[in-house]
Amino acid sequence: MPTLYDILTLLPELYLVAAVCLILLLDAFMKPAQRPQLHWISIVVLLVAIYLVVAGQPEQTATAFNGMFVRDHVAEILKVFALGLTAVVFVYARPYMIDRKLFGGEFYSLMIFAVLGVMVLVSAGNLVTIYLGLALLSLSSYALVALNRDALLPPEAAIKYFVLSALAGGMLLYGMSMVYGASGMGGTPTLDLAKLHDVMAYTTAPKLLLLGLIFMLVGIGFELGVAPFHMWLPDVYHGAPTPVTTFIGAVSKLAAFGLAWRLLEVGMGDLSRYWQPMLAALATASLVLGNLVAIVQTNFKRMMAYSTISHMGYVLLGLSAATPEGYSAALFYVICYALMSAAAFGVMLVLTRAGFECEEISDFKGLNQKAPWMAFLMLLAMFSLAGVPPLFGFWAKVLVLEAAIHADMLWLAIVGIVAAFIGLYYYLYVIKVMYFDTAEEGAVVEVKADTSLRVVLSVNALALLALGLYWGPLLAWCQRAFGV
Amino acid sequence: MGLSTSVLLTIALAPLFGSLVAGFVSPFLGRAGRAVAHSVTIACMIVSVALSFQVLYQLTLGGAENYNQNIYTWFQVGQVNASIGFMVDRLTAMMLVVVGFVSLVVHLYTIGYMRDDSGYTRFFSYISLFTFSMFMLVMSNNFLQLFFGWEAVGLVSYLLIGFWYKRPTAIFANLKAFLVNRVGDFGFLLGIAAVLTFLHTLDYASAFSAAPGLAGQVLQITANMQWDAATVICILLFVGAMGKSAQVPLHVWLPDSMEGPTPISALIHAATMVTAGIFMVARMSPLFEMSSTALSFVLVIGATTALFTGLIGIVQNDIKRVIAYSTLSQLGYMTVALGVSMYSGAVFHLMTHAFFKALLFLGAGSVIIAMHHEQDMRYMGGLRKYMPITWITMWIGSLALVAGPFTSGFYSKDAIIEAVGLSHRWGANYAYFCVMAGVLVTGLYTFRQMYLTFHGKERFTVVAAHGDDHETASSDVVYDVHVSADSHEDEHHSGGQPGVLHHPPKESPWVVTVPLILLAIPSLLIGYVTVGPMLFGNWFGGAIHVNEANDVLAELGQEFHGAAAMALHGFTQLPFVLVVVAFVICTYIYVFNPALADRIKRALKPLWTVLDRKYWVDEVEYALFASGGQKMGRLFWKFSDAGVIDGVAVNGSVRLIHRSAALMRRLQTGYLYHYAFAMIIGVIVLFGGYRLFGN
Amino acid sequence: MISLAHYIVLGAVLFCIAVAGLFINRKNVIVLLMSIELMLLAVNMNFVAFSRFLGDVSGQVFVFFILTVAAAEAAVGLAILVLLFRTRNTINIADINSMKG
Amino acid sequence: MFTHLLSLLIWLPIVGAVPVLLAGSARPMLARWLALLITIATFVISLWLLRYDPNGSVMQLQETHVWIATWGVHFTLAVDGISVALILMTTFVGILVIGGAWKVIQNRPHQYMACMLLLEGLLIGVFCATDALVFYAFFEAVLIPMYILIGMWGGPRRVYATLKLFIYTFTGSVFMLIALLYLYQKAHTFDLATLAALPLTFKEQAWLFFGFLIAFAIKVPMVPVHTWLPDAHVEAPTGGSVWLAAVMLKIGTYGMVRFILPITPDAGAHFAWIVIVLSLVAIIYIGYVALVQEDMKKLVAYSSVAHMGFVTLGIFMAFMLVREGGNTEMASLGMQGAMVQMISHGFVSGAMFTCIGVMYDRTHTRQIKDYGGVINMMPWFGFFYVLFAMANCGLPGTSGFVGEFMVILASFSASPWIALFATFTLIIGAGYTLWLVKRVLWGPVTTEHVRHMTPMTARETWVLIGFAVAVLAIGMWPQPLVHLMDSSVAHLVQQLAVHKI
Repeated sequence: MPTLYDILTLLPELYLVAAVCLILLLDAFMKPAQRPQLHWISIVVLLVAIYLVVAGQPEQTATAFNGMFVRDHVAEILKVFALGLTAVVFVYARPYMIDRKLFGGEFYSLMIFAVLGVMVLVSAGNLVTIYLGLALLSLSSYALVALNRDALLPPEAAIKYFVLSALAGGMLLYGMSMVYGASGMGGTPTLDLAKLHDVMAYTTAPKLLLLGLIFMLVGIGFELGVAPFHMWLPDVYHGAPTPVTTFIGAVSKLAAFGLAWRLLEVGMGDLSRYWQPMLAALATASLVLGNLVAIVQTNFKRMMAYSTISHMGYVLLGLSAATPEGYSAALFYVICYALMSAAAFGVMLVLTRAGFECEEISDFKGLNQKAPWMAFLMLLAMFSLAGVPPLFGFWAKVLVLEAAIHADMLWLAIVGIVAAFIGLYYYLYVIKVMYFDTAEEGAVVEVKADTSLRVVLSVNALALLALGLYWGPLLAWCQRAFGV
Repeated sequence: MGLSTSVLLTIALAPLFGSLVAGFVSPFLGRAGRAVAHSVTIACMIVSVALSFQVLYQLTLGGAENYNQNIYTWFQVGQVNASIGFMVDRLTAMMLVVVGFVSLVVHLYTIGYMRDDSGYTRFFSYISLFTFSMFMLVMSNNFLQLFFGWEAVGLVSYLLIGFWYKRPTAIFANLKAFLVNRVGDFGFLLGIAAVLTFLHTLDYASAFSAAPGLAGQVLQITANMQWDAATVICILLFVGAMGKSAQVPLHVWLPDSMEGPTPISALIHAATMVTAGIFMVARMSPLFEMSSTALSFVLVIGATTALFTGLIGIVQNDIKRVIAYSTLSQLGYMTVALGVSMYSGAVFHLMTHAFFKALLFLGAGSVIIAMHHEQDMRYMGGLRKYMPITWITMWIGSLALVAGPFTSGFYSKDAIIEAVGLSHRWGANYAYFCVMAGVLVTGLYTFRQMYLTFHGKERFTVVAAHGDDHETASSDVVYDVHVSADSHEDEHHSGGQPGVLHHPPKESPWVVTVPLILLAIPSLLIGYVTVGPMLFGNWFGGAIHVNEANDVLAELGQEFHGAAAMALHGFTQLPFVLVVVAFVICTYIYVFNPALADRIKRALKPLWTVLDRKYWVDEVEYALFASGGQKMGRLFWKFSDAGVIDGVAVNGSVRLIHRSAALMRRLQTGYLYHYAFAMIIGVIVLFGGYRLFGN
Repeated sequence: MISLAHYIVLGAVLFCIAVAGLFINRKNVIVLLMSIELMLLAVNMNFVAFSRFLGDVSGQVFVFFILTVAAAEAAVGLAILVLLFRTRNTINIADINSMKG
Repeated sequence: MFTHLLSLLIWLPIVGAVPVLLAGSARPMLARWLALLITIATFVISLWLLRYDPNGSVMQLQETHVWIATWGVHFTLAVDGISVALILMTTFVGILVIGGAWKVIQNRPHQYMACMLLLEGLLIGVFCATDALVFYAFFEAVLIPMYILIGMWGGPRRVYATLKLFIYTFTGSVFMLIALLYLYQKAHTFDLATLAALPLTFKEQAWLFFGFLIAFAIKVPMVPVHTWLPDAHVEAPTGGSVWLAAVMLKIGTYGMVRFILPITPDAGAHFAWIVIVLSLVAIIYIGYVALVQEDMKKLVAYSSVAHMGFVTLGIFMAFMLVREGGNTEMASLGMQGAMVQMISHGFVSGAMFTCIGVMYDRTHTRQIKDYGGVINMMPWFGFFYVLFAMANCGLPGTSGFVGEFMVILASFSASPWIALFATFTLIIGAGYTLWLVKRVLWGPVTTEHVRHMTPMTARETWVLIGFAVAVLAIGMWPQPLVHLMDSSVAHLVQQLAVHKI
């Protein structure tokens, strides 16, 4: 029987479930004139959720439902940023949705469901919880991708996303089943991550366990979108409505990190010497591939997709160190990346309007003449993504590289470095287009009047600079979460 | 009582002040600026000269101590100290007087010569600046300041050769002059570095006192090859002298430098700057005495210069170039003197030469004025009745040049020749032959020049001025016509048919003739007065150091019984005979049988060509360094820089990246089943990887 | 007597068939959905077998969750399928490649 | 004020860029004046650095703020004599650059001026930082404004040039980053003083050495990684070129002094010959390349490479002299020469580029063949041009001479061969510089471009006077500068004498 304690531990999630149901009802019964209220309501809902997460955070790790649900600092950080960024995405999305007649309850409810999935996933203590969280996230994501029913690309993106993610999910489950079996050979079978941690010590079927590990890695790799499990990413980024892309780019990556950490460190920590080289290999592949292919992209969203692939490579750099420092570096990096891509897509969303997806890189031509401030924000985002000091992205890179070197993987660090200056090219190219080119007569860039959007976007982008100048506290927070 | 620092500072800085006023103040004063420029600069020069004479007086008769003090520290790193300071002994004092005097005279002369030049004030500024630099050079008490003066005079010479910056020839000549000098400085700077390395100081006094320590020190060139330190130092330093004093093969710049205005040719390229090298070697005598090898090197170079550049002089038609080549040859004599460790003799010849060569140049300038900037002697002749003063003074100069007894040139040159005869240094015999033959050569070109210019029948015609010519504008413009800013002067010079004047030539005004007279006096007398003390009286004292073994002068001094006796003795000597021979030949050819000249030329065509083309030294050096350098540069630039580094390494790798990117992009086919397949591949790879590297 | 191994192998075979169906099939999307279902069933087979032979129910509990999610997934999948057909009148996978590179 | 003098110097221009930016393109004059005032203020404040006491401790005006506690990174600033000299040069050049760009930049001047200020602040930061990570941050951040500067106000091929500049230099410095992180592993701090004291095996030193060398060699730039410089210079606006040549190249050599010498002395000594050879190649090979350039800016750019060769030569010769001959005397002379050369080249090349800018603003061409007889049109400009040309070919009395003189003097003690090749600059340098002067300045007016040239404006004159004063002052009396840096140089020489194995 669930105790009150369990309920309290789960309070943010339960609250969010209630809230999202409320939103659905409101959506159903509101007069069209009042619909816009939904926007603010959902934002408030998320902010309250953040409050609940932070306020209710126990000092020590707390578990509920016999360890099915874990509430620790890692989960806290991930949840806070996931909720916060979702709220940011709402702000960015509003004008876009209104322009495209997509504005309505389902968007908000689906988003909140997705973020709920993230919350469950990141604080899962059990394979079942992991799977449920993941399923909740992916199912809502499919729907979100296909939200724009009448356009040509979204359905294609959705089907690709759906099939591939189902495949990945299947493999993940298959792996889980093997792990479950292996845990039973010579001991009591379990799905509990904490218990799985020392299966390797006693199991009589280590091969089975390792096989399971490999299949689970596929699932992880897919969620992160690292090569060669990245194929879905460019098309989904490209096809999905930009706000959804932003969400997938920012929030899902946080979830993916949570998934990876839970499974690999909490669950399979003993096998690190097996999965370390595998992660390193995946990291190398995605660093090289992502940066290379991004160079030849002309579509901004696709370019960002490939840049995501490479950045997830850096995250793996941190993870593959398999040390608390490494994990904290990776967490730091994933947060940093979420902020950066949110900012980049935000600028893009400011410039899109009905009938004009500002998604070709060439659409940014001469932005500095038309909208110097927006150009400047984009410049910050780009330099940060490129990892040029003193911006935020640079320090994130430094941390993961340091972690890699610390784990005696100097060669991997050097791969990362090389990838960094290959990747430099396309970020600089965007800046070149904005600042050095003059706008064509045809393309009239205009900036949305939406104040909240502009304010939040400015805060988001300037945060990249501010955090670049003073990133100590965040790092401290991440490190504390991993008990460094 | 000693010399006061303030006096020396005034000597050095007064010209600088004048130069600054003329350069930066006058241009803003309009017409008045010209007056300001020449009056101020000349006033400053008078001050310096007067003080220089006073310094000389104090050092010789006043019995003042030699002066050697630092003015301020230029830099001090650890023990290495480089300062600006003065060292004034009799050698310096003499140089001060010579330089100052000639410079002053040239200043005066300039007033007339450059009267209608738009660059009037600029010119005064330059020559005063030059004087300042020269003073710094001769008064220096350390190698740094020496090098400063050395380069500074080079700079001014560069500016002055290119004074008429519109003339392509002029700006080619000044670039050439600077670069050739830089080749010399290249060695000179290395020499200074070597001095610092082996003597651990840049200061003269300490360097010289440490010089004996050089003996036996060696410089490791390669693992199994080492050179005597003293020799290396001296030869390197002398390379500098070769550049400044235009010794073969670095002589090529001097004839071209005649593109500059004539006063400059007189001041810089005859009297003072080109003798800096001689002065320097004399100053360094304690070092040079350490290496007989180096001195032999000096001797041979000097001898070669003395004879072979003189030969070129014979076939020149440009009046200034003749004198230029004679300058080269005379510098050769001085260098020879250095080569036989007869430093005081070299300096002595330097002094006499300064006077009579300046005189010759200014005289030539006066002629050129009269001939409306016709410099080709083939269109002159018979000028003596038009310009008597110039004629007489130039004869005086010429006599001095050919070392006619009793003239100043005689004493210096004859002493040198005899000293070479007495010397036993390696190469002395060759040198002796060269200097002796040089005497004949000197006679030939000198008399030829005098005859062509002043004697024989006039080879120019005078036609009345016609309206389109600018000279109608001001009736009596007989001055330098290249110089005013408008550009059609050059056509007038080169394009206008030669030998056609619009006014009959006439004697130059007093500002031109007075300097001639002022210079004629020392040209005649200075040798007679000073030969005794300067050559044989150990007048220079400690300034010049000669080892007993090398001291040919002492040897020579034994049969010296006063200037007059020496001169009379000179009549009986071979040099005099040679001069007479030369005189006879020239008189016959150019007075009685002018046609003969051409016949001889035709007869000796090959020889004549060789001389006319100056042994093709210019061509060879140009091909080697100028165009060769450009070819090399183009190769480096186009091939290695743009081709290899940029083309292959930089852009190549960029291209590679783009190619592979385009290739990888193809993997993203857009087909679901390919995507799925990629994932399966991923699984298989991970599995295989684990099978291979796992456990 | 059927041993655990048999079930595991069966599961493996099913899984392989499903995966093969995912990337060998070039025809239409329906088949994809079916293969996905098959894959999940293979997983279920594993879980059930393990939980049965190792005597632990949690595996079977997991299977229930999987089945539920599978149902939801199928629903969403079919919805997307409908959209796809609406926008381009085909569900042939070979035609779905307007985004590539 | 003095406790935070350095922070003030860094942040005043950087923060000052904000109001300049806010002035907007609507009020260009306001932006210009603001920028000018800020630079002047910075310069005036930087004069307080002269309180640096050469006889006191090496590092002075120390400042420490905890920055990243968990990583033990401190935002530490301090200066020694060398930094002081470089900072003063930076702030001085800063004023001249703003002045030089006054009217020239008509397209969004506020952004241009802001870039200038940003650049100035960052460069000052590079020279003050005594924490490796802080240094690296500034070192890299400099690229951002430079990229914008050249890209926005540059010439036709600016995109190629900027990308080349950015990626080239970034590529180099990331290897340095790896080296730094490796050191952090060993020392758990980025404090340079601590790193200097850190014992390292030769193998480690060798790797670190090359990590640092690549980064700094590209910035200097040394042959063969110099090819970004000519392109960048040719495309850059005058102000950009001046910053680039005058200050940005110096951060490369400054880095060598701060990192390679103290941290990897043994590897440095062992591999010094490589750098020496490359420096000599730079002096001669690049000299020849400069000789045949057809674009004035390219010519001066190449000559910069050659002159920077003297700096690297002076620095690494010190290794030879100390380690082989034990000749600290000459070593410090050479090192001192290198430092003086850094300062001097800052002014001389800056002046040269300003001169070219002055001509370019009138004719809008940089091709030498489009010029000839400029002096007929702009006599006073001719004066400055000749002066700076002479400084460029190292005429005594100008600053260009001092450094080269010291380095050559020292080099002879190291090896006569080094001296021989180094001294070639006397000829080649004069060759390309004066040939340029001949073709541009002297001669009759030949081209239409020149015929329409107008005399210098007062503003241009004052800018050039500023440069001229600096060039002549250092040339006539280098002792104050030398004295300022003397103890620091001595300290460097001690450091590179230390064996760390």
